[in-house]
Amino acid sequence: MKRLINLKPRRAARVALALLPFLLIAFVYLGVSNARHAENPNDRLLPLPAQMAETFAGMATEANVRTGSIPLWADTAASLQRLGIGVGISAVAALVFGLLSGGLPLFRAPFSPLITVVSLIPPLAILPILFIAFGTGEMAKVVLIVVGITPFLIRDLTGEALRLPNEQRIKAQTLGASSWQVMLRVLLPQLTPRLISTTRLALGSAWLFLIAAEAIAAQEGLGYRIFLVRRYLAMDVILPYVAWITLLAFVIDQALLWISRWSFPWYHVDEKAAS
Amino acid sequence: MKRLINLKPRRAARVALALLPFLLIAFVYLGVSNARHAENPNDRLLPLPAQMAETFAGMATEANVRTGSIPLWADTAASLQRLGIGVGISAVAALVFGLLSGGLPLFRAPFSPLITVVSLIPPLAILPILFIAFGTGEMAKVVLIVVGITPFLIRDLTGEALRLPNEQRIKAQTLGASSWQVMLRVLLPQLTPRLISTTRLALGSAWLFLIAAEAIAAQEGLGYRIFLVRRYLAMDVILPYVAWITLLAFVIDQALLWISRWSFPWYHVDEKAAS
Amino acid sequence: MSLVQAKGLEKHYGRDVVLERLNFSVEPGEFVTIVGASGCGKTTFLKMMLGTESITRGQLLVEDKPIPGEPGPDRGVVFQKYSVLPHLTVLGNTLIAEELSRSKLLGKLFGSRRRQAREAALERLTEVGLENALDKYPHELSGGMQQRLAIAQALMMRPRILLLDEPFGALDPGIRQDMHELVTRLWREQQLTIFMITHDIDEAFALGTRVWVFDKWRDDPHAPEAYGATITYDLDVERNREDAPSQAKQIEEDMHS
Amino acid sequence: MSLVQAKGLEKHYGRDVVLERLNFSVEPGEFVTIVGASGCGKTTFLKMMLGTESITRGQLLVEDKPIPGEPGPDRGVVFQKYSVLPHLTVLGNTLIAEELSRSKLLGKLFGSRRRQAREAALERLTEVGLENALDKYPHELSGGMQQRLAIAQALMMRPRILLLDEPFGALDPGIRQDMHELVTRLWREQQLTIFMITHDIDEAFALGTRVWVFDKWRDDPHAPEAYGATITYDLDVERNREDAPSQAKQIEEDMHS
Amino acid sequence: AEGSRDSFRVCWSIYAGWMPWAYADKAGIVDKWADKYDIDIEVVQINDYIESVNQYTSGNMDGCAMTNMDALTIPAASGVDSTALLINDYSDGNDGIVLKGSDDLTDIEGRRVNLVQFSVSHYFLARALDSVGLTERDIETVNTSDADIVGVFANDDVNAVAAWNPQLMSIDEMPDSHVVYTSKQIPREILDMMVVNTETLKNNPDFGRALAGAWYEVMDHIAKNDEEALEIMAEAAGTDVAGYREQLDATHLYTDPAEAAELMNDDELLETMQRVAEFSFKHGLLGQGAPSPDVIGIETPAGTYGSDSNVKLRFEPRYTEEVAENR
Ligand SMILES: Nc1ncnc2c1ncn2[C@@H]1O[C@H](COP(=O)(O)OP(=O)(O)OP(=O)(O)O)[C@@H](O)[C@H]1O
Ligand SMILES: Nc1ncnc2c1ncn2[C@@H]1O[C@H](COP(=O)(O)OP(=O)(O)OP(=O)(O)O)[C@@H](O)[C@H]1O
Ligand SMILES: [Mg+2]
Ligand SMILES: [Mg+2]
Repeated sequence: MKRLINLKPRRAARVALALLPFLLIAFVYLGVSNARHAENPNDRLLPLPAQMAETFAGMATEANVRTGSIPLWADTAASLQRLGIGVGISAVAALVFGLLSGGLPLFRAPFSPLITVVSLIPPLAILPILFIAFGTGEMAKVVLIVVGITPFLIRDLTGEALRLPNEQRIKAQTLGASSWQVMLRVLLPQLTPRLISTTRLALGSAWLFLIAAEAIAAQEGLGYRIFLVRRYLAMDVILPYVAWITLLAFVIDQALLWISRWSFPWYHVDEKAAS
Repeated sequence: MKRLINLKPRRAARVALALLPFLLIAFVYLGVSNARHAENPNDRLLPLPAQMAETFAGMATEANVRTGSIPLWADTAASLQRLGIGVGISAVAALVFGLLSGGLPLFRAPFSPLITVVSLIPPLAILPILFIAFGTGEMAKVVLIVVGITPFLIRDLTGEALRLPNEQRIKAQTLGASSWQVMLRVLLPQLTPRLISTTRLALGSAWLFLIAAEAIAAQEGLGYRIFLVRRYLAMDVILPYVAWITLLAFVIDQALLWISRWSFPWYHVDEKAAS
Repeated sequence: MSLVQAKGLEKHYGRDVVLERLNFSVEPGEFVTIVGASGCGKTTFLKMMLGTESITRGQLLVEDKPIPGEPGPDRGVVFQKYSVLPHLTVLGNTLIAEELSRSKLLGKLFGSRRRQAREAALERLTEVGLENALDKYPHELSGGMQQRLAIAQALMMRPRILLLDEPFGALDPGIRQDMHELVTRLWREQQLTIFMITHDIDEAFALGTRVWVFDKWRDDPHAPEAYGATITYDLDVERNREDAPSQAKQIEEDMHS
Repeated sequence: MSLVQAKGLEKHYGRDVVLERLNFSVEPGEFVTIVGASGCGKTTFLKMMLGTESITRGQLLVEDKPIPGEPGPDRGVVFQKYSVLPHLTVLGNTLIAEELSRSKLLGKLFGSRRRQAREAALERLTEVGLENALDKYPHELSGGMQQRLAIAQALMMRPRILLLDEPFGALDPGIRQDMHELVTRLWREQQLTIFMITHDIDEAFALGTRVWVFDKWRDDPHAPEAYGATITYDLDVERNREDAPSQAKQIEEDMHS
Repeated sequence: AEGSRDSFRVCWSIYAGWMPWAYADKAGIVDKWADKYDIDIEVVQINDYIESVNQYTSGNMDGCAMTNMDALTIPAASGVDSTALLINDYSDGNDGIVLKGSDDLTDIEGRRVNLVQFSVSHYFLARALDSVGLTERDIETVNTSDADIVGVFANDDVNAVAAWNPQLMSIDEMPDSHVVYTSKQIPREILDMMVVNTETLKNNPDFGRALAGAWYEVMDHIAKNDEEALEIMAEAAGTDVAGYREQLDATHLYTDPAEAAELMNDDELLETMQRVAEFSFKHGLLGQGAPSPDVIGIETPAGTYGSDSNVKLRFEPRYTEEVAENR
């Protein structure tokens, strides 16, 4: 018998083990939900799966009388668009500023303390200010995401740039590189995969800000819907929506990982073991 | 003249450069605020510094007639307590589960996919369930923080454990270590400083969840105050409170950094350049 | 009874054959030095001895029993890199072997037991010339000092078999000579069986009682991965030390061609 | 006019004196090899030549002008580690020198200019035996292959001065011999001036036209940091190659004592 | 004229009495009336009630749907001179106090009550306490976001809330919950209104006319029980027609402009506003430095309460009356 730390489950066993906790959770939910419904058939808090499936199917197929669109898809499209624009702007800004800050000490000196302080401001606390400054349109929601995640991305990229062995910069200079070329050909390509992996980390926060912003001012979107039906404690809508958000988040996360693995194989050398 | 990437400001210049953007922001704020007040002396949106100072001083010295406590200190104490308990629980849980997950493949197989999925669920969306499970008192606020940041911490620590060179585990085993001893003497001490640095990263989210929780149901707390006075657009309270939160966050962040540098010098070798 | 025995041992990575046709038998107390071209599979062989790399085909026996599939205190190791624990001081890195074996629960010693262990560790550290760096962390040491520490650490356990992967590559000639003497002395005193990989053929002949040369037994330019390396020379050097230099020269030329 | 000159050059780290009393003058085309105990300041000297480490006292002149305080294309370098760019393939790592000097804006070549540069890079890569690994990333190469790539990369620029920090430490004897020949040939052809650090004294004597030994000029056991290393031997080896082996032996013994 | 414009923005948030704005927007009724006066009116839905009021106060919006108390404590107290252009309805059971385990309001004593602090709910709670001889000192209040109040009430450790619809209905459905006091008991006090910037209105009377015209056209649909209109409103409120009707039952919508004008002109309105001002002053809602409840002048056709020189909230029946006359 090997030591516990050396015991590695095989592929099939790993899949089975991975499913185990989810089945367990489903099982517990079913039990509690059934118990609550036995006591109060109108219980709204933990709806039965059948009920959730029905509601969700309705939201995914029946057009809304007011807008003429199907709620689930309209909400998803709206939210994904905001998320995409917000995260996209943040990523580009972070790459540019991370590169400048990581590459040029003279830029870093004034910029880095500022961004540290900015990253510590909780965006929800300045939500009222954001809405007043940027109105209640699409802009404000995108801005909340940008304000929320960009400082984190910039700090991370700056740190990554500083962690690159100084030998690389020196090497490039001995090969004739100018400052601009060092940033373009040494720093930029190595920061890009890091940007992807940090963005994956930041996506959780991005969703959070999106939902918070949609709760306050929006007419469609996943966060809007959850907020709207929260007044009725309509968990048969909320829970499938949460599951749907989680699924979307998971797909985006994995897609980014695949893109990164495929485009930057050299970046992922060390993490093979982690899979 | 050296290349731009090689130009490093000296200490004094660095301090001056670091102050620059803050002065600039203060200057712009003053200008805009004065302009608005010239137009409408009752403007609440961008209060004059004197006005903010006065309001803030009032909140920091005058006891509330109804509760008998001084709002600023009562809010700060309540929030810091919640934050401390929440982050403390998260850190301990993350260390334990990160250690198990990073150390034991058999534990990781079912646990890691679960935590990945859990980390993608936006906690704000499942608030009603959290209320039911944990009440609406102090507990719920602490739990929201715990639910919000623990999955992130665990994922990060697991990753860190997996990134430790396998040679270390092998080495310890050739020195006679059991599984338990490998975790206790090789993984645990190396995960602890990482925990501190990841917790520093997660503190931003922790504040966010704290403020969200206090916005939903509370009787005191920094987030409570901000959301309460939001309805009067009382920026003379909100802005100093945001600055105060940022200052607290900064102090906590730096304190953790100092503790880590002091206790785990070997962990901070690579980051010297980054300062 | 021989200590280590290989019978038709092979190692493949997917379709790449790295090692094959390995057959040998090593007696207790032998000092085997291994040379061979970069990438020919020397480290892979060491990992199989450690139990961290699986065996594709054939048998690898220790005292006639299949080698355990995981590392253990009977086989000490010094790696090419990552060989000391970065979070422990020089003393801590040396003490840990004693602590792990004597304190099963905490893996840490206190009081008089610690003092005892400290004595032993100090002695070993003095032998490798680190007695003035007890409280330094590995990152404060030069590469050579780190490697010396790794050797001291591995020898604390008095393992039966010691596996060394280019342990002296980072050392300058002076210290390297000291280390040669240290290893030779401990090998004699503790009756170790040592497998040592080196790039330096002179070193291989100076230290080993037996020199192995790893090389491809057959090379097909159209399918370079189809044939693996094996032991192409197995030289007993203790009995005829005088020949050593010329043998070394011969092998060096062979490898170069 | 001598190419490189040092006058009373010193390097301190805080109160530690690492190097002092460095006085030398090197002519164009010399091949200086540097040996010395680990941690005595050889790499530090190389960094001063590169312009990445400041000069505490004294002067370091290139063509009678103070050495530039930053790296430049006139001084090529091969480090002990981190010497190739991890995000570029073998070909990319070799091409980049041409690309940086010929395309100021993008640092990238396309079309016929790229094809031309590729020719040159291929030639160099063939010389170091990497012509079959063009599209591999550094992490897919062995340590020795990475080091060969670094040499090919550094030589693409045809620098006046080439700085090498233990470039062959990770190579096995066969390939090491090839590299020796390659470097010697390029040194002759391109009339390079080379400063090479090595731990291998035989190598120092085999390659250099001039061997420097770095050592403390005075040792105070109570204040080991008070005195720095300097050039204790400065041997002209080209004119009397026959003596080399005995000189090498002499130095090896000196360093060991 | 100076300050005249041709495009305006008004906002509203989800509440039974304001859902007609959803229909007015969707069915093009606002556009129709705006076109009639050759102006442009954008109707913006904002989920969060406080945010919508803030948008108005900060000047991003020209008008906003809000209650009489919030009109006083938020824009008026911030120095934004505001006019109540329309009184849409009064709460006739839409606000309620719910206790667990008791159907007697007096049992609220000593309990911790979850509500949106300093909102009209708070005022309503104070009125309720007053009716049974209790004061706010006899209870504790916990500020709770309106969207989450249902989830909060589902928890065992919460046993008293003050809420409005639709949350109130959802809370009422839970086991062991008892609505012990509703706004039915204080009719014509909690007023839901369309408030617009006084200066904007003065310079652009057509803006007021268009809003009033559009609103009462929708009221006609409701009076006629137009199923399609109700369905759209219900959907926007996140419920179905039946659920929305239930909410409407607790709302006294002024479908007849004459009736609304009558309330505006009534003495009773002045009294109500005085009570609201006194409550607000007691809770510090008129500004930190407010010396007395009457610092802010409230002008109604029946007279002015408080400072004549600092009138910041006005009730203007003219536009409602115009609609009534044109019928
Ligand atoms: N995990 C792996 N998967 C696939 N191939 C591998 C793996 N590990 C090693 N190899 C291959 O096996 C061969 C032997 O590698 P090994 O590290 O044993 O060489 P070595 O003789 O120790 O070389 P060096 O002298 O450079 O240390 C190499 O060709 C290498 O590419
Ligand atoms: N940044 C630094 N700060 C302080 N001391 C330093 C620094 N860099 C190097 N040193 C010290 O300077 C001395 C010379 O270091 P250097 O790296 O030049 O040695 P070396 O001769 O190249 O050694 P090796 O042969 O091991 O590579 C060492 O004692 C080292 O501890
Ligand atoms: Mg190897
Ligand atoms: Mg060196």
